[in-house]
Amino acid sequence: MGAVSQRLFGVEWQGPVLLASGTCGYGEEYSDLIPLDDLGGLVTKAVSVEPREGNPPHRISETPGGMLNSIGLENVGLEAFVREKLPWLEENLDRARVLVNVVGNSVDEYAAVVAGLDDEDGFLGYEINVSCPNVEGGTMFGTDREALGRLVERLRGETDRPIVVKLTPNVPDIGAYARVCEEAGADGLSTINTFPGMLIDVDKRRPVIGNVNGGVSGPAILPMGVYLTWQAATATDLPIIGIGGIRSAEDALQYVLAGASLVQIGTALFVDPESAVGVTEGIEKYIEERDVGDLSELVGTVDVERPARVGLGYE
Amino acid sequence: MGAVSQRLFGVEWQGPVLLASGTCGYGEEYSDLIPLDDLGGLVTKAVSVEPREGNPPHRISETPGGMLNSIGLENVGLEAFVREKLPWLEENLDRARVLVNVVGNSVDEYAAVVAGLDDEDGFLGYEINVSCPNVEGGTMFGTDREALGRLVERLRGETDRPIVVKLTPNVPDIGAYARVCEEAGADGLSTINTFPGMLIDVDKRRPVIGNVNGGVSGPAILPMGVYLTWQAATATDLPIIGIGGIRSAEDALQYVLAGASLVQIGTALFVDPESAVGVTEGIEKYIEERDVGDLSELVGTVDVERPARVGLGYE
Amino acid sequence: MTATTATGGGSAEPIPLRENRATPRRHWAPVVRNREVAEATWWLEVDAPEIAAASRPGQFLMIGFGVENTGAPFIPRPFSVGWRSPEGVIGLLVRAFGAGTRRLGALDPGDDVLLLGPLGSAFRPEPGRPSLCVAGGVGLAPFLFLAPEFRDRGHEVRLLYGERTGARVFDPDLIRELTRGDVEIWTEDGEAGSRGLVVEGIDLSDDPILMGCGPTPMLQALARTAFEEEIPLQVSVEEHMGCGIGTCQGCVVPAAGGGWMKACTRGPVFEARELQWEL
Amino acid sequence: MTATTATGGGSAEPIPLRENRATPRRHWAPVVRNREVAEATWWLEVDAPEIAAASRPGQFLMIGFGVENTGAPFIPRPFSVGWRSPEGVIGLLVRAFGAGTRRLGALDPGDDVLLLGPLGSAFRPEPGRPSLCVAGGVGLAPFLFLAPEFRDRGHEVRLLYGERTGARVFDPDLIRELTRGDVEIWTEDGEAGSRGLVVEGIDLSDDPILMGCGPTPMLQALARTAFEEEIPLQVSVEEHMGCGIGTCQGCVVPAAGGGWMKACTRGPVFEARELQWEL
Ligand SMILES: Cc1cc2nc3c(=O)[nH]c(=O)nc-3n(C[C@H](O)[C@H](O)[C@H](O)COP(=O)(O)OP(=O)(O)OC[C@H]3O[C@@H](n4cnc5c(N)ncnc54)[C@H](O)[C@@H]3O)c2cc1C
Ligand SMILES: Cc1cc2nc3c(=O)[nH]c(=O)nc-3n(C[C@H](O)[C@H](O)[C@H](O)COP(=O)(O)OP(=O)(O)OC[C@H]3O[C@@H](n4cnc5c(N)ncnc54)[C@H](O)[C@@H]3O)c2cc1C
Ligand SMILES: Cc1cc2nc3c(=O)[nH]c(=O)nc-3n(C[C@H](O)[C@H](O)[C@H](O)COP(=O)(O)O)c2cc1C
Ligand SMILES: Cc1cc2nc3c(=O)[nH]c(=O)nc-3n(C[C@H](O)[C@H](O)[C@H](O)COP(=O)(O)O)c2cc1C
Ligand code: FES
Ligand code: FES
Repeated sequence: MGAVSQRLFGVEWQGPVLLASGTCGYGEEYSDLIPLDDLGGLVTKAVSVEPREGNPPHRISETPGGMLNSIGLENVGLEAFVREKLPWLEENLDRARVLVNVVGNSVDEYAAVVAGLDDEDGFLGYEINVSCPNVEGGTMFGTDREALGRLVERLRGETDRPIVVKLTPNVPDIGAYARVCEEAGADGLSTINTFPGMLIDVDKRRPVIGNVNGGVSGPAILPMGVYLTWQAATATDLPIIGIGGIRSAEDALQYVLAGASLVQIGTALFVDPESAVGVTEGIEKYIEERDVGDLSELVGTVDVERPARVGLGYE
Repeated sequence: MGAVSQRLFGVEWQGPVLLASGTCGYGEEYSDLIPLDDLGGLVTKAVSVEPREGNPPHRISETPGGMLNSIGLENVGLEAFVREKLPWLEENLDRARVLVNVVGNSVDEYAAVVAGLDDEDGFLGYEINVSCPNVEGGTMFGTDREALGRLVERLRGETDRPIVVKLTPNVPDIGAYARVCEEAGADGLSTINTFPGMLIDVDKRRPVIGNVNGGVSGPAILPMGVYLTWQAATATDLPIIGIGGIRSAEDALQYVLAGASLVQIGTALFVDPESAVGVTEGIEKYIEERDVGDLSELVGTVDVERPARVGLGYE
Repeated sequence: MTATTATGGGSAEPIPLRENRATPRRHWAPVVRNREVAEATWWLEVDAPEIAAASRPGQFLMIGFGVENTGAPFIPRPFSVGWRSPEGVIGLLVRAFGAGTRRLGALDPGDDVLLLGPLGSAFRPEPGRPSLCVAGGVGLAPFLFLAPEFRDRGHEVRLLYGERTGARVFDPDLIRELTRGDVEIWTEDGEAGSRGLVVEGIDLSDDPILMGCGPTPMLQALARTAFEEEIPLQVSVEEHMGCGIGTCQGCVVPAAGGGWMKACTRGPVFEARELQWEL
Repeated sequence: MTATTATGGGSAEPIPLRENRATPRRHWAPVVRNREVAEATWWLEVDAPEIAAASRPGQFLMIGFGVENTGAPFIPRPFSVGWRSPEGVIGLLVRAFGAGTRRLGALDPGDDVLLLGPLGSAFRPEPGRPSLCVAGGVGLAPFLFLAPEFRDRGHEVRLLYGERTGARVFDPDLIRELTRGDVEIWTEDGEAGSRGLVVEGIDLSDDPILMGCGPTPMLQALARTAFEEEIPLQVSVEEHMGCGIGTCQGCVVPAAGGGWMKACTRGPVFEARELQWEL
């Protein structure tokens, strides 16, 4: 058990770095490029009860310091996921943990995915993606505290596995949403999903993205993610998975100090698949060089009483 | 009257580009570097009823593709603004329009600034910055629709000058806030202010910014700003000033096509003061080359029924 | 996973579009040479022997600048393998489009780029029939690589290459040198080769199969011809890409039967009949 | 607005910290030369005659890469004018700190940077008293410029320069050439000059005034000395900057009487008594 391992959600995590949902498929492709089973784990592409076709192209485009995507939650659906994707995960990942990202347009749809998966092998628990339109409620689950509470309560009733709720950033007080999840029985939080964004092709005078708008990810959102993670961490006692713009150990450590026990890497994987490995190694080095003991001793230890600036001269 | 001039808020605007609040002081410093009176105008640093000291350093730091700031609304206060700053604006700006950015911790504080300024010369109207903590309500005016409505109504009673409300981006439905402003009598909207963010110095394990968190601006937020502008524009009939990450004519035109009649440039001024001039020239060139007639014919004309992607080959 | 040999001679086996693909490799590679070869168009050579050896005509690379860089291009950009030397140098034909391609054009020898490849499907010759390759603009790139490879395997290749203007035409002598064969050039302004659209040069008298890479209108013209004349057509398509390896689902193109196919793993080379066309 | 002359001789007028400052100019300037002169430290020369002519010792420039660039550094970074040639070349002493300084270190001749300057206040000699300049690390930069300028005006200048290690020391011969005078070097590891902290070299026997630029502990030691011995001390301070011209209020430092002062316009050179010290 190394300095970066932790016990969370009832199991041992050999490292803090997971691959983020939607950026690593169901794991197989990256297994050719990086030693997947040496990582903390991965979160699958969203799984919905029925297969989804997804949105028309362009589905992605670059933005300053990041990217915009609107995949439309294209996925093979619950049944094909169990048949075609889970077996690979079970067979190939021993030490790395798997969370299944779950989506739906209604509480029942979410519950059906969880119920349909719960007896299968090959994964640890669920990451609930609440950045979906709530067909019943007209908003998103992630921006409506009541709907969110109902959703999490219902899922709590369906499973004893860990439930991690992935929060949406475009709310004025993410702490309140974090508390709703905690009270409804969630085991952890993922902060954050992408920011709503849009790009316009000024020559054609049309949106670049086929679905008009999409989600902004990548380094551009790093300071927002760190802040929202800190807010969520100070609002609840739940373990938190920090997400948003991470591409280096230093980025990841900002999330850890803000309150995250684990982190996820998404967009940076596209830029360099090995970034996930580099982040893990960099965190190990940081702990070693500073004689910190282990990673869990760093979680949430940012000293907000004192700013970094001291004195008048060069630092 | 050129192709980029428009009639808005009861007056002629010679061009669509304004300098954003907090990034151009009260105008004087940039007048040495760029022909200020040739621009559309500028928005002053926030003015509060009493002077404000602002926050401890560091007040700013770079983030990927942008910057984080927490100035703490340092300003000279209403009285000194009228005595020391307005006269320069009156004397030196003839054609460029001036909006005074107004802040307060209570409805009364906002109202006092507007009442105290209304009989003075040297400015056209107000930009109401609602990203301030509402001391009475415990939230921010910008994230509490009721408080926002009360604030705008009250200010409407204090002045006949144009009232532009500058909206906060971290809300799930900016359209609803836009409608509240419209119903309460606002004349226009500015979209958007900065996103809450935080950076942590991982060596010192302290926040980089003296005030712990701050606001993220710059190119990093461009796609969010375009999207929120489009949302606000489709929710109301008010003229909109688009803000967020603009550094080129192409960026500005995205806002225009999304529904903004005017735009503001903030962070890019620090990178290159002449960017404001370049954006204006680039918009003129775009209109000329495409034979559009004039700028107002472009406002809000993004065709969201058809995405930019056509065909299978190279574009 | 089987890597193909670098340049084999004479074998006439068919190379299926998507079979026997090599596992992609990710590594930094130094720029060996970079020359502006036509208006806003560069011939960029990078030293990447492993990827070169595993590449097949039609496949592509993702080219990026690593995670420390957050300026454009941040997300890697896809480029067809445009050539390979026996020593493992890969040639890329890059045309300025936006910030990313301009940055590639400004690279100097010794600068490093981060490569991921080879990726995607490859063009496949049909034994006994000539491959009539129709290139528009930088759609020339995959055929510069294809022509000598196919010829070495004993397949006949004819190359048509069109550009809007003469100023944009990639040096015909260099094309002949790289492809070890001839090229027929068309330009819309008539400043180089024949005046007109490249598709006007299509001659079906020797019963060729068609291969195309270029702008949408050109691909559409090819597809109309192929469907009308019932000739096999393989096209290399373009779409914005994120991962290049099939995980992000960002790069989809419409499938003939409805739904979507990933351009990065099922493509970029498709049989025209697999795709949904708007003709 | 009055631009000072480039290098005048012999005049003994005092130069007030904040008077007669030139209006800043914004323009692109080509890199003339860039050399690594010590561990992770470069001497960067840019051709900017107008800014050079208007600069005074202690003033700084904002150096950026323009709005097309969104990679780090996006926001321009402040650097002291480290020297000027009669022809208008400006020398800058740059030490790697983060992404921005590393990027400056990697610049090649012919590359362009966007300059805004000269900015801020300047050091001021006191007629008849030597200026004892105490530099820590790249805090040396303003004094490389100051020493020859003050000497040309007939003021005596003594220069103490400290570094943590010998490997970081900027070539003493080059310092002597640039400053047209001598330098006393201190290093903590004793690998160059005397072993110890630079402040140990302070000798007040000739009734000097003190000028300092360097790390916080060094400035604090200087301030203690100055306050105890009642000697005038001017220090150049550092703070993160946005605009460099006083509009963003980003760069404040604590004022003696409470409240804040902008380092970019009231500073970067302050009389020590204007500032709030934590000693
Ligand atoms: C399989 C394949 C092979 C290709 N081969 C070649 C080749 O050999 N030579 C050549 O010159 N070009 C080739 N291209 C096209 C090349 O990838 C684009 O010209 C390039 O990505 C444009 O990038 P840019 O930064 O210059 O443009 P930008 O200004 O960034 O963008 C220009 C356009 O490209 C879009 N774009 C943004 N991100 C991506 C992305 N990740 N992938 C693709 N487009 C994006 C932008 O949204 C915009 O519409 C190929 C494309 C594909 C899919
Ligand atoms: C008046 C003045 C004169 C200076 N003169 C010199 C000199 O002659 N030679 C020299 O080597 N250094 C000088 N510096 C220091 C130099 O500006 C910093 O080392 C440099 O800004 C660090 O940038 P970076 O990108 O390398 O570091 P980063 O990795 O970007 O950041 C390093 C630190 O700098 C901070 N920073 C971010 N943005 C800014 C900003 N806009 N301004 C300042 N700091 C920022 C970061 O938050 C971080 O704490 C001077 C500073 C000032 C204020
Ligand atoms: C192409 C793409 C697809 C994504 N799909 C999903 C998804 O299916 N479910 C989900 O919860 N998040 C999804 N995300 C969001 C990421 O998991 C992550 O929260 C976000 O990208 C921020 O992290 P990053 O900046 O490291 O990319 C997706 C992101 C990208 C870029
Ligand atoms: C240093 C700084 C100070 C700011 N001060 C104010 C302010 O006083 N009032 C206000 O409404 N907005 C303020 N803003 C926000 C800007 O006006 C603008 O909304 C934001 O920066 C986004 O635009 P940009 O990306 O072009 O900078 C400030 C921004 C910066 C960077
Ligand atoms: S580019 Fe990611 S799936 Fe094709
Ligand atoms: S840097 Fe903007 S006020 Fe000093």
